[in-house]
Amino acid sequence: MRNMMQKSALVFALIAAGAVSALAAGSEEDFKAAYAAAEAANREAGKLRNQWTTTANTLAAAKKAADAGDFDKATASAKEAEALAKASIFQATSEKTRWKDLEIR
Amino acid sequence: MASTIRVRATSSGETTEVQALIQHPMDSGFVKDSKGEIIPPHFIQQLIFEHDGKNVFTADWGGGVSKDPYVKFAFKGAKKGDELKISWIDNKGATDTTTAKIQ
Amino acid sequence: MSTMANDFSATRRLILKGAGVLTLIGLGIVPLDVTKVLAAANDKYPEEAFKAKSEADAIKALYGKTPEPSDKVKMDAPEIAENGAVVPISVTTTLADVTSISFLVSENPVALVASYKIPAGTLPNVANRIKMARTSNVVVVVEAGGKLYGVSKEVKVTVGGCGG
Amino acid sequence: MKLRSAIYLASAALALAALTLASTLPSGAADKVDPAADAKAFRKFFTDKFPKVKLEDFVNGPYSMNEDLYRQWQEKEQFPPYEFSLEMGKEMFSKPFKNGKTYADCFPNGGIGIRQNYPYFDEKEGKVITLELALNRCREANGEPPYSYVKDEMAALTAYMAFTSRGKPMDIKIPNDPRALEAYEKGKEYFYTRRGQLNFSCATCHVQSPGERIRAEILAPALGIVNAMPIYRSEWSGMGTTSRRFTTCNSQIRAVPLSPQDDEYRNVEYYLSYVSNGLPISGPGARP
Repeated sequence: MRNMMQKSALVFALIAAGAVSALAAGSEEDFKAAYAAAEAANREAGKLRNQWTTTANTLAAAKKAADAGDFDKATASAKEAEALAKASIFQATSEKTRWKDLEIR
Repeated sequence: MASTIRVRATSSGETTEVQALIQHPMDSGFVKDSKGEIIPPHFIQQLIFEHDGKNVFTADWGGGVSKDPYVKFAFKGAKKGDELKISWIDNKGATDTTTAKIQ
Repeated sequence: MSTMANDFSATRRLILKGAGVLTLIGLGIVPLDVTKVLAAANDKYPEEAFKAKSEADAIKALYGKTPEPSDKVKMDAPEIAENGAVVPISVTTTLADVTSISFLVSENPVALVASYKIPAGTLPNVANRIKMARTSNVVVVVEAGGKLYGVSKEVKVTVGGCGG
Repeated sequence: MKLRSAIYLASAALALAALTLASTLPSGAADKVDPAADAKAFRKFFTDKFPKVKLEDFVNGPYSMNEDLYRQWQEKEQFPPYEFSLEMGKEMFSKPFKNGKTYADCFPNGGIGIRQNYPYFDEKEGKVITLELALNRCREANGEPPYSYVKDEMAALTAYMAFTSRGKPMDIKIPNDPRALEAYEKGKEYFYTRRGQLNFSCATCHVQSPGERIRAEILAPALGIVNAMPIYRSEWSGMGTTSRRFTTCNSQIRAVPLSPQDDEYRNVEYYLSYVSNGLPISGPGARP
């Protein structure tokens, strides 16, 4: 009996937390902005011939979440995709010279 | 289309060594394709080698034999120039037969 | 209790059969006919054995008995399979009157992989390539003189990566 | 918020890296491109690292690095899994196009025994021409649709052409043309450049770690790696071309692969083939 009470209390807490985060969640506009920024960064990585598969996967995940109406999750994924794309740009740029360190001479 | 069966049978006097490679998908029925759908079982069940009208080797196979299956064995009583008949049947009833000269 | 009794009598019967064949050879009577008859009776595809999930059930369906270990059966298998899709396994034995050699993989969804009938005049050496779902014991069972012998070896299987 | 700061940090690091590199580079940047010296050093690196492996055995990839694997390979080679592809390639090669011409009409020496000269640098076009590219151009010039670069027909054709060149030493020339040298240098850059989320270059696996296991597979040495193409990979349960190997290597390190026969891939094949000069053609090969 006590156990059950505890469980339901936990469920309540979860619902409450969910509701709060949903209230604080990004709107569709936030998602669109984050997604556009991520796509732009990934395009730049493409120009450098260095896109990551993980960027594409994360972009796809963002889109899927947005289609399901979960803009909170979608925005977070889009931001993550942007960070990945930026990291790939950083990698491509720094490797322009760093590759020589590995060369066998 | 060419035969699905490749055979090399070489005699070293008393014994004849036989190697065969067969073109067959040997789908076990436990593997999923890229769409996540099960590829239905499709494998050779029996492969028979005959020399002079007599079975010299019979293979009973399940889906656990590798794709494009390979088998090697040796038998006595044949000589160079003799013919070896090889035939298989799979779980869908398809068959193929070929003969090879012992080298 | 009753299964034990059955197993026992089955084993006894088979030992007797094996002894019988040996006696025939001993007397110089051509054992060819015996093996031929056995082979003919066995020519049907062993559907049931290839449906069995476990190695023990498959062996039972094939031979109706359990194998005993033998140092006369040599299995050649890799320590680590280069790829589970193609694992070369071969076997040779010095046992006499071999009538059948079977290959099983304990951890495969269907344990029995291949079963070869060896008529008189065919050497008891077979090489083939088999699939392994994961790291597992590979079991080779040899039927010789009506008795069943088995050897087992673990082969490690790993997947994926940028090798090659 | 966290992500933002990570990105700022990254750009700061980039700026810093650029600075340090700028200060250390002059000596490196002034280096002259010297392919012959590169090839010598490349070969020495591998023969020093694997003193027990015979030079001509490097073309057998991971099998030259591990005894257990070598035995499995020997067993497979008794009746190799590329047999069917090879036969198909032979048939395809001699079968005329609709216009009556054949592949033989597109290649020197009728296409037989010439694999070791590919890829070559075409001075008219100013680009590297691989065997796969030449085959599809041959098809298109004769009114036939091109094949996919990665497997099936293309693998069969290149398997047959490699087979007719087996044992011949790789013989790649760099003509006296600055563009050829540039293609070579770009190929080298591609080979050593880290990419993908795993931050791996081709060299990470195939120079620094051959013979070692990555997720349990033994890595092949870069020296002679192209000599075995195309290959039957058990992991693919089928044949794959050089193009397939490049694109799949890229995806494995989480980099989006380029299109087969993009300039980068042609250049890196040119580079890798050149530094493998002198090692025998062993294709078609079989690999785990």
